[in-house]
Amino acid sequence: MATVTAVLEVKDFKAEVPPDWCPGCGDFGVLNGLFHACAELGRRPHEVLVVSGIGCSSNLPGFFRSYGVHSLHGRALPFATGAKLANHGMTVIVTGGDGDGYGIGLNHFIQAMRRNIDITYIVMDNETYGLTTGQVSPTSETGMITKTTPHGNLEGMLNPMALALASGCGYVARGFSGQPKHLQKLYTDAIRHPGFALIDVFSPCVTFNKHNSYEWFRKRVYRLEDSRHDPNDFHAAMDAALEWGEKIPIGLFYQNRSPRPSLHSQDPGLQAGVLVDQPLGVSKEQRRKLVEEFI
Amino acid sequence: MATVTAVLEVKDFKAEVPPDWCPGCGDFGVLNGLFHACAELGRRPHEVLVVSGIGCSSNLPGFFRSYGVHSLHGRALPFATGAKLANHGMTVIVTGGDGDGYGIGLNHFIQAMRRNIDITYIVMDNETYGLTTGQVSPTSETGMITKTTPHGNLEGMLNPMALALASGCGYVARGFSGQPKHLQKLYTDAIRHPGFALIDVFSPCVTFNKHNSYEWFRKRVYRLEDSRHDPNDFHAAMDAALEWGEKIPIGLFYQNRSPRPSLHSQDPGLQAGVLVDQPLGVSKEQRRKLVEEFI
Amino acid sequence: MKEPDVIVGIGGAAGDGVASAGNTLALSVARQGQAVYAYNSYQSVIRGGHSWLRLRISAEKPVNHGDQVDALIALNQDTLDRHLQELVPGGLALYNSAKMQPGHEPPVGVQLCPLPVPDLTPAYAKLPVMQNTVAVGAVIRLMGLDFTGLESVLGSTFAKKPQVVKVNVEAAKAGYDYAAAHFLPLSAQLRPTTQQWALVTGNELFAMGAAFAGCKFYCAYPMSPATHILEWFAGHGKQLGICVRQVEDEISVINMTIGASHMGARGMCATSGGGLALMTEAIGLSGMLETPVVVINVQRAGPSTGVPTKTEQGDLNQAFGASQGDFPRIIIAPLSMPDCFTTPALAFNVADRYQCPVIILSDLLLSEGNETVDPALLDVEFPIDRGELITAAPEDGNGRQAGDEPYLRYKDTASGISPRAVPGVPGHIHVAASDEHDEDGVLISDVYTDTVRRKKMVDKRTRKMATVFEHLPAPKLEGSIDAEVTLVGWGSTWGVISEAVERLNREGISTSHLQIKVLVPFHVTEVSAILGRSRRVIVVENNQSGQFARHLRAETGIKAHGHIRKYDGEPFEPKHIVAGVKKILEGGTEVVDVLSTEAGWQTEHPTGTEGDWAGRLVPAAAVIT
Amino acid sequence: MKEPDVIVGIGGAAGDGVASAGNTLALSVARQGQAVYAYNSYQSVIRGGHSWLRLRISAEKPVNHGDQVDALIALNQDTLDRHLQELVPGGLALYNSAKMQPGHEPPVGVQLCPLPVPDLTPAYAKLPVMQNTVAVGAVIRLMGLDFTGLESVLGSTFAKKPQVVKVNVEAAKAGYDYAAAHFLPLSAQLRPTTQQWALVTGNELFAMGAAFAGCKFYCAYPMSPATHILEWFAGHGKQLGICVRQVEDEISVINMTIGASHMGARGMCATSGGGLALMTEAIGLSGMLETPVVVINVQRAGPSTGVPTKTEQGDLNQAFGASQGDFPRIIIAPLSMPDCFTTPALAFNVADRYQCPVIILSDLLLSEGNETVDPALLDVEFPIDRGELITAAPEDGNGRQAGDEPYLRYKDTASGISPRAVPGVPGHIHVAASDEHDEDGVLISDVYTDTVRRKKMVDKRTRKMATVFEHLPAPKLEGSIDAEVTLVGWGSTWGVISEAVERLNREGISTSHLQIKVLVPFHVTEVSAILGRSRRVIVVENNQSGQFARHLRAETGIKAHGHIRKYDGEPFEPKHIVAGVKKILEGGTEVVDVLSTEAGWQTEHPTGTEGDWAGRLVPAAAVIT
Ligand SMILES: Cc1ncc(C[n+]2csc(CCOP(=O)(O)OP(=O)(O)O)c2C)c(N)n1
Ligand SMILES: Cc1ncc(C[n+]2csc(CCOP(=O)(O)OP(=O)(O)O)c2C)c(N)n1
Ligand code: SF4
Ligand code: SF4
Ligand SMILES: [Mg+2]
Ligand SMILES: [Mg+2]
Repeated sequence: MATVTAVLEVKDFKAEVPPDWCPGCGDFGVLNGLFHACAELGRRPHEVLVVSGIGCSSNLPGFFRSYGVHSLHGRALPFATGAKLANHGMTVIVTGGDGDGYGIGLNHFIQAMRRNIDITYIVMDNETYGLTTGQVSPTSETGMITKTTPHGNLEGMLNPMALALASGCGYVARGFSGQPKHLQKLYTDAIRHPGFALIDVFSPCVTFNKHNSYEWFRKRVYRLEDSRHDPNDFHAAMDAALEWGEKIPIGLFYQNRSPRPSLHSQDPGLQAGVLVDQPLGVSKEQRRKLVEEFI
Repeated sequence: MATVTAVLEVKDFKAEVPPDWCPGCGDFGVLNGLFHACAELGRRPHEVLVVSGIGCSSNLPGFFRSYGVHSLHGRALPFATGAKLANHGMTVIVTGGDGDGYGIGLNHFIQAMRRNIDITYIVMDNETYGLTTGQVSPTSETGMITKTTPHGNLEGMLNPMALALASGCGYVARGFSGQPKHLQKLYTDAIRHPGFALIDVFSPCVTFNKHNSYEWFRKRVYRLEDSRHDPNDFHAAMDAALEWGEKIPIGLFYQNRSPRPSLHSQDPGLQAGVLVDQPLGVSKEQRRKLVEEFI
Repeated sequence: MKEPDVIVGIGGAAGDGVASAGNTLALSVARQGQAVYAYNSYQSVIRGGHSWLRLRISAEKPVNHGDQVDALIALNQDTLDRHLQELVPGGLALYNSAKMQPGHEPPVGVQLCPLPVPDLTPAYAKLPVMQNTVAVGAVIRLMGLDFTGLESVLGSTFAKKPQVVKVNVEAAKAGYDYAAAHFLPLSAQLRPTTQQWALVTGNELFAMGAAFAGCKFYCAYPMSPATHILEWFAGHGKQLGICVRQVEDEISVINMTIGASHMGARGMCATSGGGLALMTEAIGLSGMLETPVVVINVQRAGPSTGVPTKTEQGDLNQAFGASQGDFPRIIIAPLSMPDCFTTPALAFNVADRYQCPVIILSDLLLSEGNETVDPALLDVEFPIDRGELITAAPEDGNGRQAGDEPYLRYKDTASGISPRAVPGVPGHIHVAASDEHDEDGVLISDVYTDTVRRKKMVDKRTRKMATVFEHLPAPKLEGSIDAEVTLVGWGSTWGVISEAVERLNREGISTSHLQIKVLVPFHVTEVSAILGRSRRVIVVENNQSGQFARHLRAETGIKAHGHIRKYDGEPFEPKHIVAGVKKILEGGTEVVDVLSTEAGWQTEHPTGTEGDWAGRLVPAAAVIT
Repeated sequence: MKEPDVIVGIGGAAGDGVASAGNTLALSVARQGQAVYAYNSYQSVIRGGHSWLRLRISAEKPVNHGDQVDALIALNQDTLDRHLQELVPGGLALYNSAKMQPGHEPPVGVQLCPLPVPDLTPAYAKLPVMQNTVAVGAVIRLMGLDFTGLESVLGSTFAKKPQVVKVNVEAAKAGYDYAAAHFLPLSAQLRPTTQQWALVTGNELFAMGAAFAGCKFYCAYPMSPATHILEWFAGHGKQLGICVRQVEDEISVINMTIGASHMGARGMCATSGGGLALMTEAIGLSGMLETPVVVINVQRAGPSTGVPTKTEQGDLNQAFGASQGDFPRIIIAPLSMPDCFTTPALAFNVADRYQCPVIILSDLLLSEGNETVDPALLDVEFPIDRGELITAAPEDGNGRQAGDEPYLRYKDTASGISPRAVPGVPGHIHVAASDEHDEDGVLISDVYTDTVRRKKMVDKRTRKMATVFEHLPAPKLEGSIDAEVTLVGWGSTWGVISEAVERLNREGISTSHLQIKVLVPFHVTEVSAILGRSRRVIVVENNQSGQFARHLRAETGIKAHGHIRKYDGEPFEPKHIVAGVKKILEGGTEVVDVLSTEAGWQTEHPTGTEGDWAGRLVPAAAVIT
């Protein structure tokens, strides 16, 4: 990570195309925090790869000036995993929505944590499917009325924080797009964390989720940093993960003090260095040896 | 569940075709326990549906005399969910392997728990891919040498118990096919539990997993029932879920005292009773009303 | 068309209320016996951009949205600039003169109709959307209709807020009266009728048609342009006793649907191309288990995520090739919105009878388009044919009647169809397996693999389809077999091709029309008999590579003489096809790729590249705002 | 074939050591310059069942496993009962006379060769598998080869256990000597040569060929019959610097592979039909991002889970229809095991050059079959053509050279190919999007949707393929254009058709052969030129519906005169094709569905239905065990 650092500003990360999110959409705050975090970290735009799936939130790479991929709905993490393994010199950030990451993409999310690939995963969690205009999402509250649950959502709310903890994720945090400075801090720490890092961000969909509004969140969220929470305490983190109601914690839930080595640092095939920097093909000598195995 | 009970014996549930598992395979114990549990419960074979995916373990429905489906690799849970919703008068059991359920099928597993569909899910967890002859699985231990990890598995072991707890599963248990009587008890309780129930079963693959042998498990497993574990205590359950090493707990980790209502009992479309018993189509009156909406 | 028709174009940015103005207009004229066909070209954005809705209105049912604009309602300056030049002689442009004015001269014969909205409605100051109501009132007057329809629609729309009704009715009436006093009516004046109309979309009809046909389980994952089917079901599941579920992904969707269907519930699901890709593995499962399933695929512009709000007919190859190996499947492409209503019933019946997957290929045009349909056509009780389905046993014991043959789920019958017992029925226990299996369901993929049983089972499944054409109507040629040109289309292009054929014939180019609804299996005999005699076959389809033309050739050997294709995101208009046919007849071209270049389709792209748009007459900079 | 050949059949239950005996034999004869082609018909079971391995051995390289048995090695009684009757005159049966004896008279001219194994090797009592070693020793003698090859193989196999080597060599030698003393040699005696041979499988060659061609990232989910490719890579990734990962499912597999490829690493993955179904959505992603990816699909008997250990060519439709919408793709089916070695290199080069997905269609026969290949053919440095790839910028700044045009990832070039910069290169920042996008990558699916840019981008992608045939070899007719019959096959059937052609010509039916390797895009001109002149075209393929025949007709309009198909799980043998051609020539039949009915294919099914197996001569009950 961050082998070279340059002096960079927010404008270096602003794409020419302005975001086309609805005015007031929470995703603006998320993007803004990311501009600041990347400027702070000093990675140059061409050394950063932002990968997303499909959704309002997943449009983010188009508004961020770095290499970007707008992949398939739910498949940003596998795409980014392949990308990171191929060029682990890059800073790889994955951005997307709750539907993208916790719905269709949930399997990849859990396995990516298990595999500890060095990716920062930012989920713009608006508790709905924004781009498809407001259906129930895995993080919609039980009982919530949406276009597809007119009698109320019957399913239990998916708990990304608890799942992350249960899956061995070494950096587990939650932010709120109404608090971009706080977000920025979570981002920079997450990107610096050598392994998989999750930041679930409450990012209100002002158009289709009238329930989980800015107001709703503002009334409830409190910062773990302001409480006596110890982010190295797994059990405390699990307790925080289960807290949902009048008070909802944001901030750093958990960070592993001695994190497992990240996948690229361990993969036997990557021991010579960055994959894309290696010569293609096989030496004459190796070739002979390999053919020999069949004789 | 169990509206009518009959006096049934193990032989009522034995299929004509004998299992073709390798001699000594752990799956025999799993099947045996299930014969006994079903006989004990008194559900008649035609009132039981066993659905599996693909794998050695997933061949189980072929050896069990009840309605059965041998579906796609990883897709037994969605198939069974549809089946249960269509006919919730049936007892629905899903059987499969760790690859099937925690690898390719993991997303469905988590969502099924969230949605609390009344299914008993038995995973024959042999920490390997048996049918494809011994590759690494999500529950293979870190460092384990397999055909596809000749230098040792680099990934963190997936923890099904912790994931189940984090996903709101109301009945979370683990068994060992070396202890079929104990298994039987877990099965009957699980089937009686009104909602999703997980039983992860250590079921050694004697042919391709030389590491997690009967011996290996026998040395380590202890029954939670024999310790001071309180299965209504979520935190204790999470602690048990995280225990892995010299001692590994089996038994009932967690059961929700006041479980959430199961999905079929809540679905607005099922309020008239079992779906397949309802008349097809729409009454003349309803038809008129529906067309009216467009005028 | 024999009756006069008016095409009203309503344009504005997202948020300007294009769709709701259009809806009010459509419902209003429908209440005066006018039929409507509407197509909304919109973008995936909540505010801004350019929405362009065209409503074709006539006492005679239009079957496409036409290809000109008679009356323009500009909700913003941009719309006026883009579309004024498109108006035909005799046409007119309505706009709020307090907010905009034309940037250039209108075409000859086009009437400018500035509406001084603030003066006409006191509510405007607070409710700028009143401009829409005024304009709708005005256009209704100019088409020659009276005010009653609009008044009643406004009354029912805001039924719970009498004050809102009042304000709207006043504004509408002001527009209506102002138009009467200040503008010339359109040359085409509509003839009121007493026909009742239901205003529907293809998606709503898919859903309602399926419910009428006994759909009991509907499962989906949101995906444009199929999502509204889910929304209709979600809104009606409770009252109709249908289990409706939104689940984690399309893989889960189809497997749940097959699971429900396996138990005997009629199950359906819908998605678009990307979702269908995820469903393909389970389409093979349905084929192998011989458990019916109905899947609607609403095509949108591809490949990959593509253009989610734009139409295309690009998924035929995918539907045909869905899943590995050989197994019978049925693919049906409804030709019109009313067809969307009846197709699920047909699909369920053949799925049940032939115990196989059925894919319905719709597209954005059909599924999201709006059309009026005679409500009598919707008040139908579909015949339900469940095929050889066993849902109860003679004796409710733990076995079957003494002396019965053991039940074989996959019995090798002469017809290839094996009576299907659903789980729960006593005495019919079996395992349904995705592995190859014998007649009793026992795997023959494992230790019991053998060649003879394997071939027997493949042959059994294949043989099932021998009688399927008894249940699938063959296509019929419209027009003369001796016509100079035969246009061949499939699915949603039926309406637009029909009109092009009418025009070509009027212009002296004798043209006939063959539209294909059943794509797989293919009516080889009937189609070959027709096209084998055709003088010049031209295939019209909404994709780049000519997927249907290839399918036609694969099935019948017939190579079309010409192709008219469109894949720019917008649907065909009759004029495109007329021009395409002429171009092909002129010679030198075999494939005509149609491109819509009107200024209405152009966007102000901040970094975008150039291209050959027809362009606006006045540059954006010169616009008065 | 001009050289004599011997077909050795080794049969037994799973656990009897069929595969390892076969391997020892193959390696041994290969060390004496004999070429081998082996096919193992096995079942998915760890113990029991019936495995039937045939090795065809000759100084001249065989290209299929033949269709008779010259020497039978029965490892259990069941094998002796099943296969004795299949032996041809001059053939012989070897068996451990202490454990089994023939249940019926051998066919005329067949020599029974009982081996008193316990007497020949003192190790037998403890190691019953010694019977295999004795039999291998014996058969080597009877084929006319000396003992050195076998001795050296046993030496290297057990290199670390000298005692085991000793015991095995003694047993083998005892069998060798006993055969010399007691049995007549086979009439076909093999001619030792000095040719070196490598004994390989198609899957190993895919893996090694890909590695040689610069594959740097390999990702897979286990699935028969593709798993061994993963296993080869896993075993060699460390030494070769290849990142090899087994991940959670096939969706993840292909998306990771495309991700790696997107960064500039050559990425490949492999699966079978069900896995390919899950990959289809991302194949469209590769098409839209214009990020190359190479996917191997090893076909097995379908549909659905089907028969995982059996062969078929049933996934052509699926590969062709993979993913929604239109985009360029390439599909290549290697013709032989050596072709498996070179195809990945070809695939990588065209994938890089045309920035599109390439699907390689193999099948179980090719991928899991064993063949000897001249090692010189494997010691190859493949030319690597990465197409227009930008991996470094002139200046390592935060931008490009002053005055440069801004970089456009999807530049609308004349060739349709846009130079591809990989992430990490300064000055070439862009977003690659699965939504439709403009030349600079900015979405035009959203607020910036427009028709002209949309069509431009579709056309750009389509145009790319204009030059692709320069890199994809056209098929060539083997034999005379005037032949009475032209057999057309694709992929793995090349070897078996070749031999059938030879035989038919020998029998006076003049036959030519056209084998198709590049399926998409199709060499329409070349194939039409050839088949347009053919007198009678017969398509041979290993599936039920004739997927290739349909493809051929779709592409060229050519309708074959006859079809020879097989879909019982077992591959074609030359005799099937010879008989099929004759049957078609006799008239009255257009489609010949071949079925293997030898007793070897029959299983003892506990509940199974009857069928027309050729049957065993002696019922199992009468067997002496
Ligand atoms: C395979 C597939 N299924 C469905 C879709 C349609 N789709 C696009 S975005 C989306 C959900 C968006 O929700 P989320 O990820 O929460 O993002 P948001 O728009 O709320 O930011 C869906 C279902 C798709 N693109 N691909
Ligand atoms: C889509 C798909 N991918 C891969 C496979 C191949 N496959 C069959 S079983 C299996 C894994 C079996 O492992 P597990 O579920 O743990 O069952 P076990 O055999 O160990 O009991 C795999 C990968 C398949 N059938 N379908
Ligand atoms: S729909 Fe919701 S999530 Fe999407 S841009 Fe608008 S506010 Fe944001
Ligand atoms: S391979 Fe392993 S899991 Fe499969 S049957 Fe044998 S012992 Fe059991
Ligand atoms: Mg969301
Ligand atoms: Mg397993």
